Amino acid sequence: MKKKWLLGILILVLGLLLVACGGDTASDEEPAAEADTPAAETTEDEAVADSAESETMDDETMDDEAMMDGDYPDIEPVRIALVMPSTTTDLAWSQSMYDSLKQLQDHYGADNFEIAFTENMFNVTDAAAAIRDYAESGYNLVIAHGAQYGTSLFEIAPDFPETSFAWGTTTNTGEEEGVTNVFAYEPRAEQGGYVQGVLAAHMTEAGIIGLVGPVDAGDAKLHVDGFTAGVRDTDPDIQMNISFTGSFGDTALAAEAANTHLQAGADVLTGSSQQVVGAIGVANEAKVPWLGIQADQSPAGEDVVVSTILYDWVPTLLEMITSNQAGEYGGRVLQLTLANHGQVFLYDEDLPADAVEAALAAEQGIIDGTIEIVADPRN
Amino acid sequence: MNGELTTIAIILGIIHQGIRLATPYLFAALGETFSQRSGVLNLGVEGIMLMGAFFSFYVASETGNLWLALLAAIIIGVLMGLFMAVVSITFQAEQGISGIGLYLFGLGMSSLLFKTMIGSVTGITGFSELQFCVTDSFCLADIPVLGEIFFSHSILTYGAFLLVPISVWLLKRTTWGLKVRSVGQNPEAADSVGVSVNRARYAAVILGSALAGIAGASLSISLLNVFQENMINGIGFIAVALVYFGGWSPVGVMFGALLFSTISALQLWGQVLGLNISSNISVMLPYILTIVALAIPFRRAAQPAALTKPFSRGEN
Amino acid sequence: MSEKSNLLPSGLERIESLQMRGIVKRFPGVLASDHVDFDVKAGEIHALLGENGAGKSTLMKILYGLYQPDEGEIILNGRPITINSPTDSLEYGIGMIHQHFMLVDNITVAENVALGMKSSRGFRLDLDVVSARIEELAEKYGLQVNPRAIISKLAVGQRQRVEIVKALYRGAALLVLDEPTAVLTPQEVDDVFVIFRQMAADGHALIFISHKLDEIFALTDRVSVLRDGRMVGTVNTADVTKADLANMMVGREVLLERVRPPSQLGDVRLKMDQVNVVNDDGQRTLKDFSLEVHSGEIVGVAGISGNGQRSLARTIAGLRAVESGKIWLDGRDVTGLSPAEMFNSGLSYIPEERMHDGVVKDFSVAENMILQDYIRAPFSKGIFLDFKTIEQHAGQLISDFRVKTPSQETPAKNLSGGNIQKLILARELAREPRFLIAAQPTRGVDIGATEYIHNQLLQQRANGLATLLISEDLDEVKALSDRIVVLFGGEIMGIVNSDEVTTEELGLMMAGERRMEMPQATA
Amino acid sequence: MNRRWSDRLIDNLLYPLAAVLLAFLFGAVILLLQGVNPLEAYSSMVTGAFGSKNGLADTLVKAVPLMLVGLGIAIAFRGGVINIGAEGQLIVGALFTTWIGVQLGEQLPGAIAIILGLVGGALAGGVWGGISGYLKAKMDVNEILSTVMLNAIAIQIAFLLLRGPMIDPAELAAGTNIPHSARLPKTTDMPRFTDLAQMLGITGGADEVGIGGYLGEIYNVLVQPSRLHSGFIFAVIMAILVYIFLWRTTIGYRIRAVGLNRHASRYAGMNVPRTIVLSMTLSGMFAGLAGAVEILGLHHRMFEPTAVSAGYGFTGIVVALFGKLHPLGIIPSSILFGGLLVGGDKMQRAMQVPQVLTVAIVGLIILFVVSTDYLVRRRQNRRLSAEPDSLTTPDEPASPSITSAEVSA
Repeated sequence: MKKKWLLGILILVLGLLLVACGGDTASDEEPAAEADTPAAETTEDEAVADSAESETMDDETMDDEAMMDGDYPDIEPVRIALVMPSTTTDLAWSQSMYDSLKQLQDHYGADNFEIAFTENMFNVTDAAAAIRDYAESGYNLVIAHGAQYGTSLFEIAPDFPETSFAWGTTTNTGEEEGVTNVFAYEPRAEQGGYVQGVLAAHMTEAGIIGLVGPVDAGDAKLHVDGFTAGVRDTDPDIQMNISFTGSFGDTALAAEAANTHLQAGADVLTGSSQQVVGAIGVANEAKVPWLGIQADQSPAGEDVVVSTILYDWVPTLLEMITSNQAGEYGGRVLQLTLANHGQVFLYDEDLPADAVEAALAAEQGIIDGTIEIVADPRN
Repeated sequence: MNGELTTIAIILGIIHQGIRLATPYLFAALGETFSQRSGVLNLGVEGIMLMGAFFSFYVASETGNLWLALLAAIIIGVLMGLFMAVVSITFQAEQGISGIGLYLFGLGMSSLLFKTMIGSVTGITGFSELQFCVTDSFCLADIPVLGEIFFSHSILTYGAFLLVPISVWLLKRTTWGLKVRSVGQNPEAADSVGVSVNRARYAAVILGSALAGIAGASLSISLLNVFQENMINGIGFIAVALVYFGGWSPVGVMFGALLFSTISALQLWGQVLGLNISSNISVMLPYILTIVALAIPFRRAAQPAALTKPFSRGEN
Repeated sequence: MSEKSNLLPSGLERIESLQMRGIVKRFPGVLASDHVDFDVKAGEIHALLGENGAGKSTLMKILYGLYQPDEGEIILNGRPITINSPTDSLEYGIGMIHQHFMLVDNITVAENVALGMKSSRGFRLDLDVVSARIEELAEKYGLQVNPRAIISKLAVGQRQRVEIVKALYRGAALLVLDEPTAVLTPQEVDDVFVIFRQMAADGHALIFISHKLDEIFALTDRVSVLRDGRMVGTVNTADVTKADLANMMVGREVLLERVRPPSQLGDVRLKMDQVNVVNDDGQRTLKDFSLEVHSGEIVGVAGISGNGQRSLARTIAGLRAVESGKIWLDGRDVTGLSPAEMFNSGLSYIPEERMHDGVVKDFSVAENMILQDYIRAPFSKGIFLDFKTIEQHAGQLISDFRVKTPSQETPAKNLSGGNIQKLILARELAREPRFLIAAQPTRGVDIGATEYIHNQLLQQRANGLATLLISEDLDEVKALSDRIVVLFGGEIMGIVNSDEVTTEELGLMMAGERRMEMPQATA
Repeated sequence: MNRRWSDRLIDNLLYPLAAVLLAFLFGAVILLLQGVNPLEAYSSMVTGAFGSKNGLADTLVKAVPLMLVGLGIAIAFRGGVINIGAEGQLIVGALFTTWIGVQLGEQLPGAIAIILGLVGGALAGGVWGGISGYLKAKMDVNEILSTVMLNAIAIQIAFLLLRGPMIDPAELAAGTNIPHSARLPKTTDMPRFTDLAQMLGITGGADEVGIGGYLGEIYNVLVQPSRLHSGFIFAVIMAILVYIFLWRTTIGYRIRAVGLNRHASRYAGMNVPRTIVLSMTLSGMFAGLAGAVEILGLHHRMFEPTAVSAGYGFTGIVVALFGKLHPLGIIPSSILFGGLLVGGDKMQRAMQVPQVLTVAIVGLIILFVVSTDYLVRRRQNRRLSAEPDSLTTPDEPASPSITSAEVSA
């Protein structure tokens, strides 16, 4: 009898848990309908809206964007699969790619532009299975959105010569190994970083800038290199405090790192990777401006995210798609630069005008090639 | 080096941060203390914290009411605790393993719910730092040195530290605490005087889990004000170790929590000050420290004798 | 004894009568209580007598609410009651003092007493109130108890007093005493008997569980005898003799003197010289212990439980370190050897806690038969076990020692206590030891198995085995041993020839009141 | 009394299956709430894991580390210790194997380098597990805690090495510094099934041989190119060896005896602390071996440690429990859970159901499986009551709980 009672409790617990999530989903009915068309869409819209806002600030940027928008080439129907280490909602690396895909889908329509994605493929074995599966299911372009997928990719690609594969951050298309259908892509994060550095140097009054990085590698490293150079070239007296948390996902530690920077006197903060949501939260609390990178991070701190280098993968993706449809399945290295609009700046209206001007000048300088980014060696 | 950053400022910063960071450790570890004192090793704290963090964040972002959010964390903590209790007390499952199961369940469920119910990472306004303003112009937080260290934390941080004497009182001075201590030490003896061993353990595990829920909430609606998948990142496991570290006493646990949080703060400051310590080493440090502490012999005496041992009367 | 008042001195309502009727309790594979009737009245001390396994504890655990009976009823003051848990029994005024103390040892006396009780301050503990009441009770019954002492710091006798105070505090009008004297010295026994008598005089009802006939005669008014789960009968203590009770308990004439044929003493097998042993708590458990055991001789070790017997056996077996002194086996210095080395040197050891130390319960009978020798030929070749030999060996022993088991694959836990003991005996004797320690070889074993084990020990003696027999059963020690070593507080009170010593003399020595030395065995 | 086969079936199969079913039922409700048809989702899971050549191959690929880790966990369990540290042991094993492969792979013939790598991985994992064993045996440190701590330490050590001395020189040259090692020389790749088939002279696919349908898929797994590598055969052989080790050797006998009753083992002259260290070391060795095989057979380089261990240390616990801690039971159990993980990913791709649902389900399976142990024990007791022949004495003093002080004495 006692056991029945306990069994009852067990069922009750499960039931409650279910009700807990079920009830919420139910109450969420209308937005939950987008479970199929994930919620990130709203973020996307905001991002677009946001950029539209900032564009009013600067005609040049607006012109470029506008030109871009009208520049969608005609393409054959295409099916694209994305395998990513993080999630479509990480406010960083993975989300930036996903957002760009969604943008293209919105333009071409779901019938002509099919997207499939797999999240949380931290484990390379699983990712490899997913990549192979997508290729077998006839996707035209399979994007392995992480440097760790390279080894697997070069094993799989030769089995599907008519399918294009892409991976980054890298410049290795596997040519040496005789692979011909792999694109490599690489955001030149130091460019955006440099511009942000210039911006930050103009914004700081205390003369101290705090940077929260994940690990000193890859994209994040380039960003730090560029940022530091930008600050230094603007005002060598400004102190850069850099801390790496040692992981991409340790939100709590990132938040504390931001706190530390604040206590150490920093009045402008920046950082990269999905963990920075914690740090943005701290910035939000302290009302200290935050400079974002990769995806639009304003949802994590509406008021303080004053500028973002948005990774806009649209040009890169279009490049790959058209190339694929022209029968060239890979072998090219594609870079996201300021010049090719792979990196787009979003500026908040409230930013001091001189800072924005200096930043825009830096942008132009990099595009023109008049500014050469020289990274200081860091110990 | 900027001249404004004095040594004192650094030390103050480290202490202030150490106190702040101790909050989740304290809630979770004090909760686990109750559980272990009653003889149940709840290794699922991490999973409960994740669920607590998620639910409080969700409620906060939906209603904007932080107290309701905290309540949500407590409720989900109680439910998870009940689940753990049924499995490990009634069904007498191996506690180390059922805890891992609970952790994975919490990890999976919190991520799943986050994906389906929130979808993207957003910020909320969480519990803000209390200022203790005496007048409009003067707040205790403005007191130099002391104010910065002691009077500028969120209410949950104060709650965590207030929980230390409360825990001592509950364990030492109440009939319930006496029952909890006894069933963890000698359940047969407690049973023989009419104490329901399982009921006392259920209560301790559920209370502990509710506190773990609050610990999760302290991250998502007070310290960080965001939710992210797997955001607890091992704090729950350290909290379990802290109980051993603190010799099963709330005060010991508090010092352990402070030690750990201060090490984290030190590491962050080390980087800011340009001291080149690898973050990997400093992240490792608390774990190594725990193992060393566990190996110190005098602590063993304090271990509840019936820890991890399910109780049955020999019947059935 | 005031018959009029319905109240005890402590203000409790007394239990005029309590009856248990037709109690049946089944356990996996055994009928522990078989339609037992039992009753007790206010003001009496009623003994419950029986061998180990006769069902005494089961019956009392049912009364105390720890077990639920499968059939039967309990009637209190004429009203049928159900007792589902200790809480219920306490409510009815039934208390119990367990054989193993039920005390939480890292908290204070007062906390132990307060545990499970309602506090006068609700949720808050009222230890000061409890302490005052404890002192009051202690004074009333002449018990010396410090409410603030931590249990782990108290001596055994003091812990017993705490148990009594605990029961009184809880208002036990009826008190079950489960072998309360097993761990006490004779003086302590006398002291608690005074307390028990006073309690009875005050109107408490007491149930006294024991298998010590002397104590039953010294203390009780009536005796009920249990055997194999059945009630043999209830008699007035004054109306019977020890022999009567013994017969009731065992079910047939008990041979008080087993025929022990003379045997040939051989050379010295075991020699211990000035051995001192300290246990984990830092207490000295053996003091200057010296002894020689010869081939063809059984030396018995007598003493009240906890006086160094366990330490003696474990020290010889290498399980406990020797602090000073030397041990020789067959003339070879074996001091400080590991258990494995001792087994290799010709030692066999029947441990006192058979389920705990003697067998691996989940191993099959065959696997248990090679517990020490699995690593040696013929049971292993290289690192591999030789199953053919192991099976043959097990089969041989099962038939030789009449171990009742469905098969040799059966897990040991499915065997009865007696058969497990036979299994251990078989294993130990089949090793052809030079020297055997037999610790409590017949404790909790039925009469048939006891007899079998005794005969085996005597036969091995005739074959020249040197045996150290450790037993709390004086009759057994006297019947089997050639010489008897009496231990008290880890010290030898004397080594006597068993045929020349009386039980009274042994008793005095066991109580530490007398030393005797008789000539060593003559070869 | 020999338990009847039907009882065994119920105890060993029915209860665990019921536990799994219950967990999936929970998952089904969640799926329903998300508007996904659970039948469709689960069928995509099953076909994804077992329906095709690639699915099958991936399932078996995943079964390899699960099987090896599960074997290690079973050994620890049999020895009376609980190893929650397989994650860390696997990482340490993978690290050391990588180091061996990168350093010596060029100089040595492939086969020897592979063997060295396997041995090295096992040794490293063994040392990592042995630490916990030693701490438990000599210092009475709870092994559950120390293994959890050592997991975290192993992850940090891996990062430290992968960002420092073991980083791929190409990464340094490119300035991207991604923390992964250089690729091991190709000669150290454990042969894939298709390579083995070619060695045996079998080249044709199922179509050519004329095997159709599902059997054809199975045939193709064996001969056609896939990621399935010889580590699977290795793991199965290991399972058989562990079975022989535990039940046919003296050391196995000792480990089981100590695991079941430390007191009796000590009484019988066994060195209990040493056996505990041994059980934990062996357990760690198998986790380390899993790491080694993952590197040599699959990844061919070391990268993010948690991506290499991928939760196998935890899932391995379920695998071991589900296999009833029996080496031969662990073979099907690991394939089943390999399929669950692969199918879970497939379900994500097919139905866009977050893959984390699988994590939650695995957690529930653990909770339910450990709970059924109690029901099994109760059933067995009840059966005993019904069999009056097998007598036990109820008045036997309850055996005091094992105090570790006595173990270390």
